[in-house]
Amino acid sequence: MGLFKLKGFPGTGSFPHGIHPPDNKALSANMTVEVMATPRTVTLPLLQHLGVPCKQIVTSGETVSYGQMVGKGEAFVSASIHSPIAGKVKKNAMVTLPNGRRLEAITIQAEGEQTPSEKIWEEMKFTQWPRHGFSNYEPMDIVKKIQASGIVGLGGAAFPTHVKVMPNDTRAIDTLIVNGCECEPYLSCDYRLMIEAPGAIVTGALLTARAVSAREIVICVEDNKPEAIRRLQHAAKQTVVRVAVLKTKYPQGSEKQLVKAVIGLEIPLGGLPADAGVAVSNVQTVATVARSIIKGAPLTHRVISVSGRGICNPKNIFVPIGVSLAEVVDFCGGLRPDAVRIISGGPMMGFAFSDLSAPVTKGTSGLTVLTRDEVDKGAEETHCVRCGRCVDACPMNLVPTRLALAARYKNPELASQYHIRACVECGCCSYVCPAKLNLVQLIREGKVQVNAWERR
Amino acid sequence: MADQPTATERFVQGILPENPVYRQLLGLCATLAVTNGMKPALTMAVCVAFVLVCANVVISLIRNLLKPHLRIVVFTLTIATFVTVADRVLAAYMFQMSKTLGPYIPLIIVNCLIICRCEVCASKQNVVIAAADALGQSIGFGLALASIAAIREILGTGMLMGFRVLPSFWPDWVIMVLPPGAFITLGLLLGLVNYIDFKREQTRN
Amino acid sequence: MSLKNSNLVQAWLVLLLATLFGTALAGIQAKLGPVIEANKVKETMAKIPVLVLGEDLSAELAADNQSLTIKSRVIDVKKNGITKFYTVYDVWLPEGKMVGHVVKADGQGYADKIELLVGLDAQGKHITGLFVLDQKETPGLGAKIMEDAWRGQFKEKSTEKTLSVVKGGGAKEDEIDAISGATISSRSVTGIVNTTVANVASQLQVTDNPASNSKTPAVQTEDPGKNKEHS
Amino acid sequence: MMISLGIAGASMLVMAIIFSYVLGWANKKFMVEVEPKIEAVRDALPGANCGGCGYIGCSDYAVAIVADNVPVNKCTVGGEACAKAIADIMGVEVGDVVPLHAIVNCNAPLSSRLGRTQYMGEQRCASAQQVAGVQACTFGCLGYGDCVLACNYDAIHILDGLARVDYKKCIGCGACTKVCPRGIISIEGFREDIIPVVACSNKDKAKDAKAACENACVGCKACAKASDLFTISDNLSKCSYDNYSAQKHEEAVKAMEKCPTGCIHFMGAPVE
Amino acid sequence: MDYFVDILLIALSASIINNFIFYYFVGICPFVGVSKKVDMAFGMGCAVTFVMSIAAFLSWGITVFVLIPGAPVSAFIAGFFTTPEAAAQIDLTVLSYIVYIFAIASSVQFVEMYVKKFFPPLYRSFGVFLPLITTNCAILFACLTIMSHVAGVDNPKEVWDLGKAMTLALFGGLGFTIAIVIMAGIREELELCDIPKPFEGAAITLVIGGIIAIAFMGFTGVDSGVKKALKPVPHVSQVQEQPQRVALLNTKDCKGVIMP
Amino acid sequence: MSNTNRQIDSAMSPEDRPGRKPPFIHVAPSPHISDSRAGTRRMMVDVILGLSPAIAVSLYLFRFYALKQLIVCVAACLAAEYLFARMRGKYFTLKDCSAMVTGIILGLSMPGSAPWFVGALASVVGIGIGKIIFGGVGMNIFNPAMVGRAFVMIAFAQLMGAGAYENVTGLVDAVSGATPLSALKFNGVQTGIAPLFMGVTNGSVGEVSAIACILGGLYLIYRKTASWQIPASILITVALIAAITDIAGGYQGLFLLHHLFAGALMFGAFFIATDPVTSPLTAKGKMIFGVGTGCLIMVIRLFSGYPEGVMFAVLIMNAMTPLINRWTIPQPMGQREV
Repeated sequence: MGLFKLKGFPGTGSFPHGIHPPDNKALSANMTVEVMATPRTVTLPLLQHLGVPCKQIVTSGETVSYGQMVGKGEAFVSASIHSPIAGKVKKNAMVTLPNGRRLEAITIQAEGEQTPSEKIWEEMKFTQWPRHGFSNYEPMDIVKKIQASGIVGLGGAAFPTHVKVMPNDTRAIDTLIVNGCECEPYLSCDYRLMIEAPGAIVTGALLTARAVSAREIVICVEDNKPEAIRRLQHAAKQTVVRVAVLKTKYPQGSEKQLVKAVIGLEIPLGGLPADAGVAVSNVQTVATVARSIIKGAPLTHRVISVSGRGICNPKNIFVPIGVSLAEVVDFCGGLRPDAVRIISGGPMMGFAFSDLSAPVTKGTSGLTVLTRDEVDKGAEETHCVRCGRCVDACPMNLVPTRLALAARYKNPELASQYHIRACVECGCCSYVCPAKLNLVQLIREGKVQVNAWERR
Repeated sequence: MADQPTATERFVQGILPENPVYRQLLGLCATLAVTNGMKPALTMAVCVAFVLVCANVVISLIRNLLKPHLRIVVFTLTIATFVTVADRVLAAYMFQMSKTLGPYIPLIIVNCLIICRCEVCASKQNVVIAAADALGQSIGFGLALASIAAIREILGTGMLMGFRVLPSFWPDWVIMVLPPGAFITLGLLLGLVNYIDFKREQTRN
Repeated sequence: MSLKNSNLVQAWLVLLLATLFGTALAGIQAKLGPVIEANKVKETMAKIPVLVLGEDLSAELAADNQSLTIKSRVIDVKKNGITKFYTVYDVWLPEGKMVGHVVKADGQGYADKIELLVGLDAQGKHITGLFVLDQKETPGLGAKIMEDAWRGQFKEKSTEKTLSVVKGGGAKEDEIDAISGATISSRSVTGIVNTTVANVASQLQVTDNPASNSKTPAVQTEDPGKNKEHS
Repeated sequence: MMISLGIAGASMLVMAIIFSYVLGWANKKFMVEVEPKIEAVRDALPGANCGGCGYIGCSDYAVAIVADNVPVNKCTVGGEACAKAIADIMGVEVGDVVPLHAIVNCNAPLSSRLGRTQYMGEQRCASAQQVAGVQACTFGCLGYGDCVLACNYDAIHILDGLARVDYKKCIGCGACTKVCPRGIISIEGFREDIIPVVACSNKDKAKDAKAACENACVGCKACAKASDLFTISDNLSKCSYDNYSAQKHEEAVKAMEKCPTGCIHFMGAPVE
Repeated sequence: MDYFVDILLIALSASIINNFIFYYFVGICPFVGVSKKVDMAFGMGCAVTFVMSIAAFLSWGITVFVLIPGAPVSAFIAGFFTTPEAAAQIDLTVLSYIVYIFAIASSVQFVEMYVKKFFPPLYRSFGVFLPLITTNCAILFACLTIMSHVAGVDNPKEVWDLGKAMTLALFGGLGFTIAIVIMAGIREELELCDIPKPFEGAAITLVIGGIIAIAFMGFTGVDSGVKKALKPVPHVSQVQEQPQRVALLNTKDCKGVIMP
Repeated sequence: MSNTNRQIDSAMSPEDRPGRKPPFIHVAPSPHISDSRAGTRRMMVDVILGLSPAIAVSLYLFRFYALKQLIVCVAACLAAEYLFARMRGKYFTLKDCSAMVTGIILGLSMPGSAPWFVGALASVVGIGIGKIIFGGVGMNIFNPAMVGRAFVMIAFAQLMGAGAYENVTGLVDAVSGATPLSALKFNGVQTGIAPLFMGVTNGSVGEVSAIACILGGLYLIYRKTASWQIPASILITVALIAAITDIAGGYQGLFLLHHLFAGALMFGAFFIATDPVTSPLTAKGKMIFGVGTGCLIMVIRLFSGYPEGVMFAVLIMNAMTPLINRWTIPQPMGQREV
């Protein structure tokens, strides 16, 4: 591990432990981003981000235009929602998101003239994104604009971006890391974005850096994406943006691991990257930031990848947020008969779900459909033999088997002794476990137990 | 709460339902240490019985004179006296046995069984009940000791009470008469007793 | 502090019981003490006739209702600055002829201390018998040093030569066959015997006419070692 | 001989004097006040340490009774006899001891639940709760039996994918309530042998609720019209037990008959 | 030097080789009862060690000064009534059990009251174990062991002094602590195991105790080995021995070397 | 919300739709893929493969005696596992091969001359008291094979101890005569290093050849079925202590090599101590475990009455493992800076 030294950066280009799952990105990596037509209805859950739900500001029967704010994030840690289509607001519906959350959602039926999605995508792709002259922008203005555009982290966690880039006097940020690792197997949306719209990414990075007053800007890409690296390097010429090539390893895209790999610092437990003087943002997020600042467009669309052997035509699609996943699947030619598991996100950290009426949300990075062969490969579950493979795999340096058993036998005291809260639920332990234990699920359960135990 | 059990009930309780070894886990030191043969086990049981009965009776007689902070002191004083008596008598009339049992005779003093019965029963009940309780508990203790000793001696030496019971080609499991054998035998027997209980409970429902 | 609340008055029961029990125990000790002492002495003494005379002779003696005269003394041997004490029992026939000595010796065995009685003839030239008083060797292995067959090997060995332990055989004059699987125990016992003989044999003389005799009937008693498993 | 006896007795006496003096002195000097009542109450409690009273264990409850004048009737294991014994010690009146039992507020056997998908993770409710789409109803019983494992009295079982309480064994300790990740088990006082129960927890609107389960409460207010025992809130009917009595039984039966989805039941001792 | 070797051997023997629990079976009740949590077990171990030291101190003093024949105190008192020779013969060892247990019970109770009054946090953490210790065989066993090395020993050189007595107590207590902490560690682990219901609790604890006792048997003879290494016994005459044949399966490879 | 199956139906590709059932969708927690190469059974098979050189050497050297021990132990272990698992109401436990591994290790650690009932009893005790009573595979605190062997070692000291090997009137020449370690301990005889390394000395059937154990052990480490930390730290500790003794005694390195290659050290370090179930979880814990085992082995070899101490040392360290785990809870990433 130590042999690999990242040129020009304090970090080693990698982090201790971790795993190498087969990435299966070839399924969709070479598919150019397609644009999905405006859907008949969109369903916009009021909570698509981490934090407080936003407040609905339109009423049933009201007509809304493209990009109009329909939900306002009033709290600090919250994000507004904008309509991706022009249409009429219908009665609110209840939806169950793939992550299990049951929410109220604004339903909008398309009506009147629409702004075609193709236009938005072309804008992203072909605009001559500015490289210089950002000193005109006040950091606070950028932050306000980001907040007004309802931008959240598009890597999957959906943390409101304006909170992240809010200038902070106590914790100066000197590096902005733009995360283009996309370590999840199957997913390729960020890869496609980096290839097709590197300009937006570089501009977005510069703008975000301006907001947080970071001196250093690093775009991190794993070394299994040479094409993306080339394009980014080309786009970043004559700017302060640098491209760091990291070793391919899962979970390289996790914030803490990424910071460790690039800067060599560890983010304190329970802390934010800002505690290490770093801000981390996804490539798609910064591209959206660029669009929001330069073009004044809110976050209404995003690139997702639909992949896996269970889907007929794996694709990368530019979709309006709020379109139902069933439509997305239909767009990709439907499911194959041997498909058994539909996952929102990648196979390592995504959520399996069964209800395709759920909408695409800001945090949906993709849809992976696995077949029976891929899922049933493992043998039946046996008892943990304490082989310690999960310990070797855990990027957080935890003892997953102990955490899982503590949860299974309801021992929150033991679980907190073993630092259960530090777990990032990346799934490395379950992946390597020879006993096929559902370690991550148990640990998640353990966290609930620990919380209850500490409240007592 | 419920009525206090009578003397007879106390007596019967001690033998099996509240067996000091298997149910209350009392007096384990002696149980483990002297059960490598039937003879020492039975001698031990008799000594314990003697001390328990005498101590229970004496404590019961003076139960109204006890002061709380001096209670334990009086108990131990009484018990220790009778143990010394038993020890001396054994040394005088069964010298070899006394040597075999070694320090485990004086250790009867701190046998939790006795102090527990003094505390639980004798210091609250009249003499008859205390004596009956002591007798019942001693018989229960003796039975437990005998059961463990029988298994250990038979497996360990092929003999019981010095008579060969297993055929001579039996390879003696020396471990059974050594400390580990004691632990394992008692552990397994305890499991067995719990298992039988379990089954009985299940059939009752 | 009023008298009633005084600590001692409160504890009158303890004081009374303590005194009572103390006295009673002393009484019991006064009654049983001698018996116990006798038991202790008897344990050693009962072995002496067999060790010195052999089983047949001592049985004969017992049948005749005759008794040996036994006198004990302590020999201290100084070697390399360390003083070692040996209790030696000199044994005389009823008619006053010295027949031998029994030496009480101890040393480290495999598990714990081993206590031995070594019988020597009157001149201290030959070993007449060996008895293990106390041992805590492994049952089934080292504990076999107590068995007659193994102990018997020491009989008639000369004290001139140092005994050595060999495996399988033990045919030679100065060799002792090891117990299979318990070489250390065998060697410990042999070592103790060797040391004892080396230290004591030279200090034994034939003396007749015992001065003050402690007599013990040469009655064969049951082998006390039988029940001496360690617990 | 006599001297020996004397010395023995004397030395014992001296020793006893020393020790008992020191102990007596220490007893006074180091006296720490312990309320004897606490000990008495603790002895009177059954010692199951089940936590049913809401305290950490029996001794914690004993302290609370003595120190904070907490009602003496909270021990469900010991029941009335225990409450009476404690009341005697404390010199207070026993409050009304209503036997407590667990109620499962869901009545959908596996076949009635719609949108149930095969679930391949850890077979326990708390784990299944984390995964979306195990079944369409996000309120109802998951049926993996966390409550069965939690019950120390063998009083709750999973039958046909639904937790059911054995009222002969249930003592209302509340262990099942604590482990149920969906919080559908409640502990109620049973003033009668059987009481009406709205066996549904689905707070969705009628359409969504119907889509999730055949037996769901749709909040139609039919029961509320039939009896004032029932009130509707959040699209869900709720039964109030505070003024339930045998007289109200008839009303409850009527409400049960009115319910279109059949989610009102009588629970408690078997009716037959 | 020899004295320190003796002390070392006593310490080794008491703590590991002849462990109070695994070899002598004393202190089993707390071993089974208070070994559920490592912290509690450690507290119990400390309490036992502490009380054992106090008890050893008292019992050694009482034995030496009061009980054994010719002990100063009893001889002095008896001196008033009888001749000095007769006084020196007075043997009060029959009182030993009663005196020891008296001393243990009193000191335990005293310590308990003291700690309860003045160190409430300490009392909460380990004071609850103190009453249990009164009936802990390990303490009395330590006293009896000390007595057997003080009273009735033929060779005056082998009579234990206070240092040796305290060593036995301290390291006996240490051995007890080691045993109970190991067991508590294992029992915490057992919470994550699927033990058959009848074996839960005491039964499995005893079986594990048995397995550890087997393992501890591996130490048999370590004390004599150490003794041999540290304290060459001068009076054992050299035993001439024949080198033993080492079995080699292929005789031409036989290169057995006799060690110098 | 509408019926899920209907939704999936509509989402199926048009060509699949007519006459076909919609796909049956599972839900499961993340992650949804797992490493198909790893498996409990595979680990056990690896151990058997790793043991094969030692088995081969034992069969070559001891012929019938090794075969007998292996057959008796494996058969008894499987039977005991089946029986006890049945008693507990579990039926599938034979499939994971763990009982087989226990049987083979037990068989290899027996002296060739031991009668059949010794191996059988060891197997029953090992599986019963060493494993099933704790709940079966993965939950045992002690190495089952060593529990069984230690039990019979104490129970039948004469058939298992040093005596088993030096039975002069013995079966054949191959199994009579002392083992290298007992010869060293009791007679001060050192065996040559080459025969020790190649394994043409006497001893338990599987332990004699150091080279076979090293080969098998390296395979296990390569497969990551055994961690390298344990054997490495055991061997280094033993070598260090032996070296100190060596220098003190002036044996010119022979003593050190003798201790490394003689007895069950290699076998124990690679196959017994590395049992994942009974050794600590973390790398640091494994190091501590190995150092402890090494120290205990040397203490027992040098001072106690037993010539060999691997078995006892491993058992004692097994007992310590929960404590070691407790002491070596790793600091999670990010903890250190705070």
